[in-house]
Amino acid sequence: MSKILMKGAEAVGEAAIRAGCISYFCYPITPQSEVAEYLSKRLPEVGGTFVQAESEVAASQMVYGAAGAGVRIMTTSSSPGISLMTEGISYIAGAELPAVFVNIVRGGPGLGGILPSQADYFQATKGGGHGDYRFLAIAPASVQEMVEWVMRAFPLAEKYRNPVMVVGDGLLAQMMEPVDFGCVEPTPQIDVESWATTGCKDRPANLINSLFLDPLKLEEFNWKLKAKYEAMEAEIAYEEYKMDDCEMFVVAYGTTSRVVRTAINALREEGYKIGMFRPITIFPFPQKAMRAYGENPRVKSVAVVEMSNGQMLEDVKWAVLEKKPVEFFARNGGIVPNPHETMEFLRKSYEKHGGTK
Amino acid sequence: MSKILMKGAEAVGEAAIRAGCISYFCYPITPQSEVAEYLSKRLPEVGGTFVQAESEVAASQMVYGAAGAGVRIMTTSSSPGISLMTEGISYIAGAELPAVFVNIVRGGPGLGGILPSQADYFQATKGGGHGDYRFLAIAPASVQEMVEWVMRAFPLAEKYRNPVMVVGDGLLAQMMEPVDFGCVEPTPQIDVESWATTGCKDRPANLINSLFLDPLKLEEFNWKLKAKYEAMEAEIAYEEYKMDDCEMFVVAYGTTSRVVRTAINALREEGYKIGMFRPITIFPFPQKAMRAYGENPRVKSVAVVEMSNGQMLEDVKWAVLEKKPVEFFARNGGIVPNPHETMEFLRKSYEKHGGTK
Amino acid sequence: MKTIFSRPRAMTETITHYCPGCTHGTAHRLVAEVIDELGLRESTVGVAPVGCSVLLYNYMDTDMHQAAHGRAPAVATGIKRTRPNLTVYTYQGDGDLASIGMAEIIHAANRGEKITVVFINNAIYGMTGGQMAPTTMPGQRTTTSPAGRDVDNVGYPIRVAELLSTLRTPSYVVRGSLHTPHNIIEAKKAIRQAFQYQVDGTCFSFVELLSICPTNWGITPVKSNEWLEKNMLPYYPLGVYKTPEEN
Amino acid sequence: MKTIFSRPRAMTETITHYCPGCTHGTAHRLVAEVIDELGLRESTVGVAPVGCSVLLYNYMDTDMHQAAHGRAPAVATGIKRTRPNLTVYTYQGDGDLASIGMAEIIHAANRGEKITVVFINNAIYGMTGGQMAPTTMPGQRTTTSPAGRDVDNVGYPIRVAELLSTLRTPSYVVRGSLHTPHNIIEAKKAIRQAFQYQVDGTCFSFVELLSICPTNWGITPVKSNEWLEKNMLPYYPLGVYKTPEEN
Amino acid sequence: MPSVKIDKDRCKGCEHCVTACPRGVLEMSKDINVKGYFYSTPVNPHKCIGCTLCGVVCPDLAITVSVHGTQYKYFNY
Amino acid sequence: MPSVKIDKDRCKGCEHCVTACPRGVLEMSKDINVKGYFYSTPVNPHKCIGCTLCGVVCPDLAITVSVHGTQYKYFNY
Amino acid sequence: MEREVTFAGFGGQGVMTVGKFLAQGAMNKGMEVAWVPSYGPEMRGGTAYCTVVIADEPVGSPIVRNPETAVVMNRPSLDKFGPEVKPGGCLIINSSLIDVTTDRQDILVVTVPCNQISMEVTGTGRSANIAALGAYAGAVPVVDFASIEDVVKTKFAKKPKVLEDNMAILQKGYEIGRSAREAWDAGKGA
Amino acid sequence: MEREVTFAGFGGQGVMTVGKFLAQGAMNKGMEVAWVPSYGPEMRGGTAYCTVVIADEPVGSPIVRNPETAVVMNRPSLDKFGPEVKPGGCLIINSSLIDVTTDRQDILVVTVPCNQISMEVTGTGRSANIAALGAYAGAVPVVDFASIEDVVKTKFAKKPKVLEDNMAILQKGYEIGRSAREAWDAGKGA
Ligand SMILES: Cc1ncc(C[n+]2csc(CCOP(=O)(O)OP(=O)(O)O)c2C)c(N)n1
Ligand SMILES: Cc1ncc(C[n+]2csc(CCOP(=O)(O)OP(=O)(O)O)c2C)c(N)n1
Ligand code: SF4
Ligand code: SF4
Ligand code: SF4
Ligand code: SF4
Ligand code: SF4
Ligand code: SF4
Ligand SMILES: [Mg+2]
Ligand SMILES: [Mg+2]
Repeated sequence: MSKILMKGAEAVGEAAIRAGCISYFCYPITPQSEVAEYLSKRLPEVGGTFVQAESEVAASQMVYGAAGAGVRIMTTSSSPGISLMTEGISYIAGAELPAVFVNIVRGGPGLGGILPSQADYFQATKGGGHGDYRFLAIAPASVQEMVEWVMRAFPLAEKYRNPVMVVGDGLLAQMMEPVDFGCVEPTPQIDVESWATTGCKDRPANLINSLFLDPLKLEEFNWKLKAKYEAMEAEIAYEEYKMDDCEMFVVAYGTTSRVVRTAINALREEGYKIGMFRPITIFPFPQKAMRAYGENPRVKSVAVVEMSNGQMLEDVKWAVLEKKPVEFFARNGGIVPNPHETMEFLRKSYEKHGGTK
Repeated sequence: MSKILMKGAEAVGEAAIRAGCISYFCYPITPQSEVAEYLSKRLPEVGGTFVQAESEVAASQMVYGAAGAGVRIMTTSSSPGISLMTEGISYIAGAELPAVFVNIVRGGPGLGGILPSQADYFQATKGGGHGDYRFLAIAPASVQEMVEWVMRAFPLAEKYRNPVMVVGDGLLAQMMEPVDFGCVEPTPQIDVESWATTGCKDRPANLINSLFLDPLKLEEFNWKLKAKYEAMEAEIAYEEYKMDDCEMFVVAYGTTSRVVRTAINALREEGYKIGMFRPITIFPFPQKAMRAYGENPRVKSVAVVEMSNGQMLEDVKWAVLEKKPVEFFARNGGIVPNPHETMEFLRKSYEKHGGTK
Repeated sequence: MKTIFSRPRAMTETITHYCPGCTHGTAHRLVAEVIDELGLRESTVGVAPVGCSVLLYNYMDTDMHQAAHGRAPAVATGIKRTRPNLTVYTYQGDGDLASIGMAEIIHAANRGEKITVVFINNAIYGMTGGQMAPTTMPGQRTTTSPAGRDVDNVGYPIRVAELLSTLRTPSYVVRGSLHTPHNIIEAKKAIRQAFQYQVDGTCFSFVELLSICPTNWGITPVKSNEWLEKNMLPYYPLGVYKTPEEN
Repeated sequence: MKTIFSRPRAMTETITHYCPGCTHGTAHRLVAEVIDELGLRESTVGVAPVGCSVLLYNYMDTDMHQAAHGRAPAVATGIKRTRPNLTVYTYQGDGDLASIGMAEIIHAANRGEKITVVFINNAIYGMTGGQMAPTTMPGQRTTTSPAGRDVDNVGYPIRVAELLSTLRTPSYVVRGSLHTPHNIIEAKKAIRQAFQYQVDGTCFSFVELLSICPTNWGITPVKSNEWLEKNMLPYYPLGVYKTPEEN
Repeated sequence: MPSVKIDKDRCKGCEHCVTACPRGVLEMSKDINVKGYFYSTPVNPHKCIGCTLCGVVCPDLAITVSVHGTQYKYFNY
Repeated sequence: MPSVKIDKDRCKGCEHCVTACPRGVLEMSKDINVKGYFYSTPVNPHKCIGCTLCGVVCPDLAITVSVHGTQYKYFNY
Repeated sequence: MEREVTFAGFGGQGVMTVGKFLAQGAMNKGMEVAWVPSYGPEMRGGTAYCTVVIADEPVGSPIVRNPETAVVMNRPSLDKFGPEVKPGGCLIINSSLIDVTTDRQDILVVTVPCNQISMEVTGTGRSANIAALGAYAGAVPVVDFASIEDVVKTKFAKKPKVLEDNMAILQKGYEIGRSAREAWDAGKGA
Repeated sequence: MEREVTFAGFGGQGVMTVGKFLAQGAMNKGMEVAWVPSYGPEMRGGTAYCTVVIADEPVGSPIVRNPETAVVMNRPSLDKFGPEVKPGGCLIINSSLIDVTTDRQDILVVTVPCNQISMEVTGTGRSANIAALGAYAGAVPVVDFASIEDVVKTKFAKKPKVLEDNMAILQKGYEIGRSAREAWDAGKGA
């Protein structure tokens, strides 16, 4: 397969189509309106459905309807828009429907800014909306990975009959990189006839619903959900980068992991034994694997680099049970840390905790 | 002060008035519409403002406007309604405005049910909306405490210029208990002239805003917020119940803490040395104090009782660094655990980890 | 013996949870009868709102989708756009449709979604215990307008049929009532016409039905019919407000 | 030397971020002039939307409140209801007001909030780069209607002034335009009347202003004026749609 | 000959049918049904003309109308 | 006598004023200003009748109109 | 000390109200109380019930699986709550609407023709709930009867006729309850 | 190997486009690339820029504080990016619109009258960006010039006249860049 140079946002749109999702509901918001712009042109070409909704609230409910009708469906938005979708996402989880959400995170809170950020980590990993629901939250780090994970998100959503969220940021959505759409095999859609609203011909009527009048039934349903969310641990994905001999490891995901990688490469030349543990699924969080590294006596310290006030930081602290000091470096509000300042931070942290060279 | 027998939801309304909040915007939702019903009658009597908004989205934005105008303001809702307010709450936090939110949590996800639940713990403590914001989240356990914390919530919101959320559930809102409104002294409102939209007579114009064009400014603002949220640790509140000699302690908040208290009382008579650590502020979480108990060699195990799939459980595990086994018991979907089953769970957990009698 | 009136096929036998006399049940039956008559039971998806009729799905023997409060038109859009061969209708109360769901109903109508909306206007929030709705009558007492709806403070009731009929996009907009046999018969005709337009792919169709809520109005069902006639009818005139042919 | 035309007091000196010729600047000035003329600068709160005019607060020398996308009328309600002595207005684009904010504008109007709404209809989402708005003209190309707005698929443009004027609650609803000096002069009169109604405590007031977006329309400012006249004016007739006296 | 049948345990006693019947066929019983409602019952069954208006107004699907022989259709419904 | 003044660095070169002026007073300069725009400039200042229409259409507060002596008011604005 | 009573019936029978009266009476006597309603979907047309917990220290769990007493005003309530009464407890049955009883021997069963009592005094069954409250006060003397009487007096202070009727109904219920309790205690004593 | 170039100018000068052309050219030669635009509020009326990172292994951080090369098309861009060029790097200045230069001695400075070149060929300044791209390709030969030519050919394949003009402009820029590089290298060699 030959590579195409493509903007992240457009690649997300194309990836959905390649994955067999030819329906898309959205509301424009920077820095990802290009997904909508791209699909408004492309979907009619493939006989698909493009609707610009009146709001993110409505877009999420259109997704709810389409997911209930058993078609592959995606919406994309950015931080404030995702907040408006939280009720809808809770309903979709509560009705056990597959749907793909993409959040291109921007600086917050409130109107904030439109530049890259990772400040929606809590929202993506702890729910955002009401009730006991969770979803696979996946954080790619390049346009290529974004394509791959969007394509994988559909079968994953169907496997668990649950929303899946791909979490990016303005950098990943706005930059162009070469992409190869061929490297993920599209999967056929699961059979939906047993539960979707396709018309009750030759079968009993189906119902899409999240209401339970009987609290015992709702409780039972919640235990079922819990088991499902625990089963999602099978999907835990992470990358280990130069972890073999590291005396300090950095935890970073998405865009910051690229910066950390560059920094580590440079620091390795200076003799610093630093590795990177990059969560790819940020929910479920790769707690077990990370804990093992945290318990490794060779490792003297842990560092977290994030574009937020320290959200993943909490998961890391829990994961390593604070058995090693956890240092933290962040840029926020739309600023991507640059390799220089990252290196400086890493050097300091490394030396502070007695790393050898 | 003599006591009045009052329904929790109505007591919340009266508490707001006693605290000097005579403006209220809302949208009805079970199990807390009685706050609105009560205030629609009471507020006109005290010259206040009652508006039933078209939705929770609008209600939260009316709160945003009123808070910006520098008046004491409250809204109340329940789970799905709070999800619809997350964008608004993020804006209010981003504009640094004081406002009081009450969430009477019901079973979820989706439409779920209307019976008591604690499944919005994550939403209340990790944000819900987008961006790096946090707020004081307070979980009273009786109608009296609900009154007290609603009254204290206003000065706290003003102290930090930040939303404060009081988290209850259908039981606390629907039950009647004796209340004494006199036990919290109303505080005068802070001076708002320097920032509120009161008309720019004899002063430069004020601006309520959360947009930052310059990412460096937004970053600086985020650091400021971070410092503020850290300062809120001064407000950490929790109750220790029979912790002095305990070999196991139970962590429970709100309604479940009442059940646990009853269970402990009964078990103490059977010789079980069980105590309860009850977080009153669920954000900030009383991590330090709990950790100290977790490290106490006398304590052999920890138990968590929650009406959710284990949300606070995660905070507890982190708090005690899993140094002691953490047992978990929950009812969900609207069911309040009864003392019998709670006792059974506690007995088992206690014995499993070698508690002495 | 030939049965000339009985339960329509598109309904289940389940006894509804509605209060005695509540015309939600009547409206359900009319919709089901139309679905039967047009032969649509096996290709219909009903979208239930949040409101007293939230359990509509228990009573209809068709595929059903329960929506979030106010968002049924968006949910229906999601279904109809992705499965255009289905017949999709929403069934919504006045709090649901005219308050929280105002943006969704206007935009679904304006986009010309080929769906049918059955709108039950009972001038109150039934399910949550009788709070004021956008459609509550001037002076009407509700739990959140204890002194009666004060139009100087909260404005006049919203007339949704009139509002939607001003949109330029072709549609079928009609208002009927459920308080007398005659009106019920007329209402059914309107519902049938509405579904027919959808089946023909013509346009968005909207049927508002004036309805009673004896429980929250605090009077008997029979008195409720009278109250509706006296108070609601003059403010909410019945009739066809818009047809797609007009355009 | 006497100055007969210059910057109004209620505006700051800050140079706007608008594209050359964008009539947002003109509308700002008209509002500021009216505020000056009615002596309201020190008792006014402006509510800025999300849209190109999000930075309105930098240009107005009055207290300002930046609202969430589409929710300015709710924010204004919160301010006005709790501080009724202030003059509160919102300034909103067509994406903001007519798409995501549809429920809020209808309900604020219907409750009869004593606020003023200045509505800039430029038939497009300016700020986010030219996506289709509910007000986009039939056939108009935008970044999300690359083949031109297809009314069969997404419906006709929404005429907000007409829509609001059908509500029963008394209000002042008018549509003007900013594409010629004459129209600008008329627009200002309308804005003044709107504020006057608010100051008098009479009613909700709403001024729609047809406006240009040369950048996203892809033509020069002068050509944009012509395009507006030719394409928008016939569909969006100017005039007073409703006055409180009518009722 | 038309005949009206009321499923007494579905009836909620709203009296819509009693009011609707043009022939005074129906009245409310003095007994209550399983749900505790006074239910509607045909007290003058012979008067029934099979117009089905009682069924049309019944919100609870409690009414069935049947006929022997041909039946005049009173309205298009 | 009326006189029109254009703050060239506020001007964004939209030409609204040029089109609006009934007297052909204004034209676009051949130079650019600090922001890189060709700005409007009074090429026939003596023709100005002080109608202020240029100011009315200018979105950027770039125009000031002044007079010596009395000035006929062309419209209520 | 912690005593619980559940009042149950169908919506409109006023079980919530008498529960509140009892709670108020107990509170006025300086006791700790909690009144917990059933709420939820079953409200519409279905059964309604409330539980009153009376204690001498702050009420812990207000969620009671086995109340000491149940007052059942209709048949579904008897079916639901009859079996749940704590052994040694008390079950008060509105015999006007419930034509069966329980076969439980381990509790005091009081049958009270509540609607009939109300009917006799007022001509309608509307105050049946007050009769039930009276019966409870007689059979399970947790709260001073005078204190309950005071509550009723306060609540109906503005309607003298209604007050008078209700006081009479309350009294009648009370008598039935008290004599049942006395007989039971005597029986046990025997 | 990792090489970075920032193209900067005001909106409409086509700096984004030539950045893409370069990235495409590099990709076609099998190199790893990332094209990163500025986006955000400054877009409206303000300056725009993009950075292209070209490397032989996957691009790590695409956020570059000090690019190897900056191509500045207007004065504000010179002010912003001139000082940031890495020592030893290269700065390409559109002398048609920028009448000053830099005093940095540690970098190769190439002044190219981009608008003028475009004007000479097409009669408008619209293809000034192509001249700048050519100059970059000449002065900083990271990507084969032929590969860049190919991209331009593909992009304008449907408009022969435009293609022809652009190829000429590209060539002129390239010449200027190349001879500047040669002179600089010679100077260093000396
Ligand atoms: C987001 C959200 N807000 C509020 C509610 C609570 N709620 C449920 S139904 C309802 C109003 C129902 O009134 P209406 O739509 O008129 O239906 P009716 O019951 O009268 O038929 C409300 C406010 C909810 N479930 N979800
Ligand atoms: C909740 C939310 N959704 C979407 C956006 C993105 N957004 C910003 S402005 C805008 C539309 C602006 O268009 P309009 O209101 O017509 O104003 P104009 O720029 O044309 O003046 C959108 C969709 C946002 N900021 N917040
Ligand atoms: S509350 Fe009103 S709308 Fe709801 S079921 Fe009862 S009568 Fe019908
Ligand atoms: S994009 Fe359009 S609306 Fe926005 S400033 Fe430019 S011309 Fe004005
Ligand atoms: S069918 Fe007609 S006549 Fe017969 S009982 Fe019914 S309403 Fe009366
Ligand atoms: S209309 Fe139906 S429910 Fe009502 S009384 Fe008659 S049979 Fe019973
Ligand atoms: S004041 Fe009138 S005549 Fe003078 S320049 Fe301006 S528009 Fe022309
Ligand atoms: S109208 Fe104003 S900005 Fe436009 S050209 Fe004239 S002076 Fe310049
Ligand atoms: Mg209703
Ligand atoms: Mg616009």
